[in-house]
Amino acid sequence: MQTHDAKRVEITIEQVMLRRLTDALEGADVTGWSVLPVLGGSGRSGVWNREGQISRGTGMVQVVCLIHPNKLDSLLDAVFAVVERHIGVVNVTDAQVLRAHRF
Amino acid sequence: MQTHDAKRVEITIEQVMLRRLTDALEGADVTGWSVLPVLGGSGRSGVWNREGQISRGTGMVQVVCLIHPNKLDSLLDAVFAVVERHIGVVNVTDAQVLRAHRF
Amino acid sequence: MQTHDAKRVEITIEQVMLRRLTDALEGADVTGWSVLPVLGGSGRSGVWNREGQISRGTGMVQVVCLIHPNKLDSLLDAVFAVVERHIGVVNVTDAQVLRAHRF
Amino acid sequence: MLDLALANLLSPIVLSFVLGVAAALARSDLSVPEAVAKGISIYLLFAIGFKGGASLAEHGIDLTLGLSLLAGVILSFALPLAGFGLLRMLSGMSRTDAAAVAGHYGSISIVTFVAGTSVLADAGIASEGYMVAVAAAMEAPAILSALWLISRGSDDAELSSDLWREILLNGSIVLLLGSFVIGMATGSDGLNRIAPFIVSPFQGVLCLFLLDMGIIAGRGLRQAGVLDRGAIGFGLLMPLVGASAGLVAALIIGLSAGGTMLLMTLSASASYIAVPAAMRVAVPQANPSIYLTLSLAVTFPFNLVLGLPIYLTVAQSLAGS
Amino acid sequence: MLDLALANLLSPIVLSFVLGVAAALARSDLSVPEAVAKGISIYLLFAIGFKGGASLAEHGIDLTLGLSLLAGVILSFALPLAGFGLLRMLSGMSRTDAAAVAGHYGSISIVTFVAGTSVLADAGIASEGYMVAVAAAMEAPAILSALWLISRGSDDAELSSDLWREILLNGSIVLLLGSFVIGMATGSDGLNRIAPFIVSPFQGVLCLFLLDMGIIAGRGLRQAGVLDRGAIGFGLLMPLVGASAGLVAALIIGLSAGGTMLLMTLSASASYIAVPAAMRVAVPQANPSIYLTLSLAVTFPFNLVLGLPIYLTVAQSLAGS
Amino acid sequence: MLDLALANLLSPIVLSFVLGVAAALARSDLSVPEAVAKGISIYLLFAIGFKGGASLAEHGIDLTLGLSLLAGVILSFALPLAGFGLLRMLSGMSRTDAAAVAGHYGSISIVTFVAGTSVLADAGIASEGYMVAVAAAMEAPAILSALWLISRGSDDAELSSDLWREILLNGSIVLLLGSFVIGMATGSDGLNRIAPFIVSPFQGVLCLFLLDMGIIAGRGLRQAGVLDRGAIGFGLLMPLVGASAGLVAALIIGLSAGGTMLLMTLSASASYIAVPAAMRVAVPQANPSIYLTLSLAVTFPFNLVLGLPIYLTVAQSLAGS
Ligand SMILES: Nc1ncnc2c1ncn2[C@@H]1O[C@H](COP(=O)(O)O)[C@@H](O)[C@H]1O
Ligand SMILES: Nc1ncnc2c1ncn2[C@@H]1O[C@H](COP(=O)(O)O)[C@@H](O)[C@H]1O
Ligand SMILES: Nc1ncnc2c1ncn2[C@@H]1O[C@H](COP(=O)(O)O)[C@@H](O)[C@H]1O
Ligand code: NA
Ligand code: NA
Ligand code: NA
Repeated sequence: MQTHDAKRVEITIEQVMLRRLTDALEGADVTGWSVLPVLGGSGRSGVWNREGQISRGTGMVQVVCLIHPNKLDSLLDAVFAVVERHIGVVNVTDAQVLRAHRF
Repeated sequence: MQTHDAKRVEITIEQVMLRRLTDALEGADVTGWSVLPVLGGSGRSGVWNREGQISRGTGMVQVVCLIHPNKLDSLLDAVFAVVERHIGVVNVTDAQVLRAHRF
Repeated sequence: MQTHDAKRVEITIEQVMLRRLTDALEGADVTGWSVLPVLGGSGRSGVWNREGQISRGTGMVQVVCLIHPNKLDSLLDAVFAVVERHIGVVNVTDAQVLRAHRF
Repeated sequence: MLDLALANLLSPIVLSFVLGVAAALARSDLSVPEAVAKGISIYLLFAIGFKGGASLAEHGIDLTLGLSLLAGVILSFALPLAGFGLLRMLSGMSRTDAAAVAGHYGSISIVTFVAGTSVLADAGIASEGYMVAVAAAMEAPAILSALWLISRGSDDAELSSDLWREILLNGSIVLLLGSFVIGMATGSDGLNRIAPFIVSPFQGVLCLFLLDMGIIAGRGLRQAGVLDRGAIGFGLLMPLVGASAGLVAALIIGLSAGGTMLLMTLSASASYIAVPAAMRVAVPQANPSIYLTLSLAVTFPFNLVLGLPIYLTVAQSLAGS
Repeated sequence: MLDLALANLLSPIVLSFVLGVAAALARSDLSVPEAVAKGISIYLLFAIGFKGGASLAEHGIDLTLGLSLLAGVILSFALPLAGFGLLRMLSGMSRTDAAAVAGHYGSISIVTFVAGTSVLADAGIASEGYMVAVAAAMEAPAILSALWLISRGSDDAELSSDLWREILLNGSIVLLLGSFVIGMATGSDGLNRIAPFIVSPFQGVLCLFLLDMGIIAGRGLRQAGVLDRGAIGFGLLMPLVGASAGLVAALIIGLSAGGTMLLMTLSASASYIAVPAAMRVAVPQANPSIYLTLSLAVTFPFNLVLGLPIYLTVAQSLAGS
Repeated sequence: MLDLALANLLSPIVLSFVLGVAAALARSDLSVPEAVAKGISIYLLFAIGFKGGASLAEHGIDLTLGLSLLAGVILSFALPLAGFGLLRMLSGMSRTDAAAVAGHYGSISIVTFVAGTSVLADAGIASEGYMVAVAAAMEAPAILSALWLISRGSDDAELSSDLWREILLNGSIVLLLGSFVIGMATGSDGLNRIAPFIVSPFQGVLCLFLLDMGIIAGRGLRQAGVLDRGAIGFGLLMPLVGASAGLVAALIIGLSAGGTMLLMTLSASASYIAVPAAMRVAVPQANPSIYLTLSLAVTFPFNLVLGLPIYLTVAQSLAGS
């Protein structure tokens, strides 16, 4: 099966910042992404856990974006503007996709 | 620690198509996978969001499959037969696994 | 945007073993990770599905860890000590991260 | 009838729905977790099925039971054909989209039905307990009609035996019919034992459910751009067409006023649980935004706010003794 | 007794369970969200614990309280040994699997207990409020017996202090005992304040819970291939062995008919919350499909449908004044 | 007052909270699923809003309604300034952290308010139905004060129009005010229809919610190391400062004893839903562990266990007829 080069960008970000992130993605002309829930985690700002929480201020989500490699830089610039002052991590891996016209 | 080459295949697919996908995987002799929930996303068919939904027609899930590289082609063929007419995205990354006899 | 080499380690492990795993991670000086829910899956020990479950004995979660490449070996040793006798899969991919000082 | 419409408009149920719509339109982050929404829908299906079965056990099986089921099946088969014709006249959407939409209107919306029973309860009007079974019988036939309409055109629709089983055994039908049978088997004795759970708090739970439905409908309204004017017109007109067909059937069978109102409600309502799922599998090329938005953001609010009091008024003046 | 069995069979609770099993066997997609199932189980534990404590506060502490707790602990320690012997006789499964299974039967299933109290309530029979505490006391000892059985063989089982704490402080025990203490502290006054939540709707909520349990059990039945005939026989016989042991203990202590029935029920039931989790951690080499399937898909249905009326009949004819 | 404090301490509600705290401190795995906790909070907001509105509809709009709203807004604006001063005196935390914390104490905790109404209900004391609206009015102004305090220092805080909308239309406010309006529109008629859902089981549901809050607070206490002694002192002192300010305002306006107690409760309580979310967006450099731990693990338990009976005693002796 024919596959095509792509980048897989995974952004773990505070739930409260999600709308700002997706707005920034749209601003950078990225229109494909998926949001996955995160149950808990640990980082420099300590350990957290979503169980039983009603506060909207706690908790992260993970946004996964598959894009054409030549869009990576503008995407990262857009993402960085949002996460810069906030907690969260961003990683990029090389990937292959089916149906490249979608990205 | 000794690691072994493998492929990590990530399939984002409509929840209604999940059983058909796992049947196809089994048909292609792939017996290891995990299903992760997706909260929402955006693509060519617009933005969606699982919150408050009771409809079984909306929503995607993510299937992650670790396989031996020489099984990749038959897996992709099987997957493609299911997603061909449906919305959804497929990506493959190179990975290393512990305990290779499992894949 | 400047990115830095890192490893993305993804550990699918039984929920009952999660605390033991994160303790082992901390023991190996790894302090950044995120835990994602897994809805169901299939492996050598059969098919499972979290829907409607109240048992704490069933079900897996996925732990994602981004680390500096030179910490990979000690991390894998720590992880292996926990998963050795238990079901679960571990995979590692090469990744690029923003803000490397965090890892 | 104006009185009734106003009373309906000012019921906690309708106002909760309106609150949800308003919150979503104002882009508030108010939302009900998916698991809670599903949990409430399980509660409602169980309660409505059980009460229907218990009422049937108490009042005995009516001669009209079989006729009503038959009428339901026929309506479900036939309404998509009418809907398809109407939609092709009114809107510019593709054959496939039109057929998919039409399928939704032959099938039923269980929440609209529940809201209908609650309007009846408020008005103190009885109805045939087996209308719940009629609701279940009306879910699937419309899907067949839609697929037939689609396969008549150039497009293809896949109806495997697998999908067929999925449709007939979808969770809502199984729960509704199952609890109906349980209610029938345990009768008023069983009902008394669980009435503090399925009877007294029912209306309150329904409020929270309609709050959630309002939020979803409001979110849908924000995407109403996918609908042309003709489609929106269809979403407001088709319920009246359906209700009229249901009325005729009810009069022929000789249902009570309450039963007539419920058959009208079922015929007027559009599915958004069973049919969308079936369409996604069988006709992926049909655009889900169109049928979901029409069914949930146009027709459901119309029925809830205006349709139900209309159907009740008409049923009361034309049916029953 | 046949009457009782039939009445039990036709209770909304048992029928809801049957509906769940049927839906799962027919491969319907009917399912209860995990969060809702967990929420309901929290409700049930809280309600049953609280009511037990409040009843104890009202009726005063009985001389038999201490003896009952002691009996529970002894039964929990001893039953796995009997179970292990029986299982080795009947089935070809490995020592480790057999020991893991046996541990489940020494411990208890709180839903079976809840269903038992609801059968008592229907029959209008009182029971000692502290049986809830006995239930909690019986959860853990069986795990020790199972681990001892395993470590006697070649296999090793790890019982760290960490695991020990996890077992004793697992959520179900803490909630059950905690609400028991709250019920005791606030007495009938406290109970009256929250009775519309924990008393009146209890049976109805239990129906939905058993629907879910039925779905899970039905899914389990579809995998019953992991069990040989002997294992299935064990799953049906062992509850009777446990109930008999519980009966003897109850008669010695002098419990009321209701209390006797509940101690029989506890002894007859098999854990599927606390013990499976402990086994996964301590004995990962034991096959979870075996013990989960036996406990949930064989023994639980047996107890719910046939066991409970049997235990009640026996208890009524042999115990109490 | 000692009597009242003891009665409060032994209420099922407070004991459920204590159980949750104990379970978390003992590292039990007892937990309430997130979806269920959110579902319960939706129920509580809906119920409390609706009942407030219905009570207003019945008793008519009071002259003091407007004054109470005004007082609430002023208190919400002013209390953060007092809190900030106090905190800078008592604790060594940074300006930014101190300002963020202070913002929480100007705003309100709706669960503390709900617990307050339940204490009133137990004591059979009436209160002004519109206090619910005052609660909603007090949510946001404090955020402005906090941001002003921060921007006066070197640090910057971003208050976009977007954030502004988010704060004013956050789910809790919209649901609380929305159901208040629905309650007002449907009056005692509407209330009667859904009372078996929102009135009778209310206290029981509140128990489960406080169990969850206790678990979260207990988890927070385990991380109390982030707080210096001065900060903990602030968390215990500030509620009394707030309550005093609320008392003065209530006496000036002339609220009933019940209303006075509720205004004291609102002023004494610290937000942990709306304000933390706003702070994360606007002031990411402020440490969330500090304000979440103080608000949830120090001030909330203080108010629940000691504060409420104090406020009630004071209100009863100084206010009302
Ligand atoms: N190295 C990492 N790998 C995976 N997830 C991480 C990592 N570091 C941080 N996170 C996630 O991001 C959250 C916030 O991180 P931090 O800003 O470091 O406190 C953590 O609680 C984790 O959920
Ligand atoms: N480029 C992408 N990266 C990640 N997820 C995507 C991407 N494109 C689509 N998706 C996911 O797949 C769903 C359907 O995509 P589409 O078929 O393009 O509408 C979206 O709503 C997303 O959840
Ligand atoms: N090859 C694989 N790819 C992805 N997930 C897997 C794979 N193998 C196992 N898993 C996950 O790990 C669980 C236990 O695997 P196993 O130990 O093989 O039974 C499965 O149920 C899946 O959720
Ligand atoms: Na219809
Ligand atoms: Na037992
Ligand atoms: Na305050």
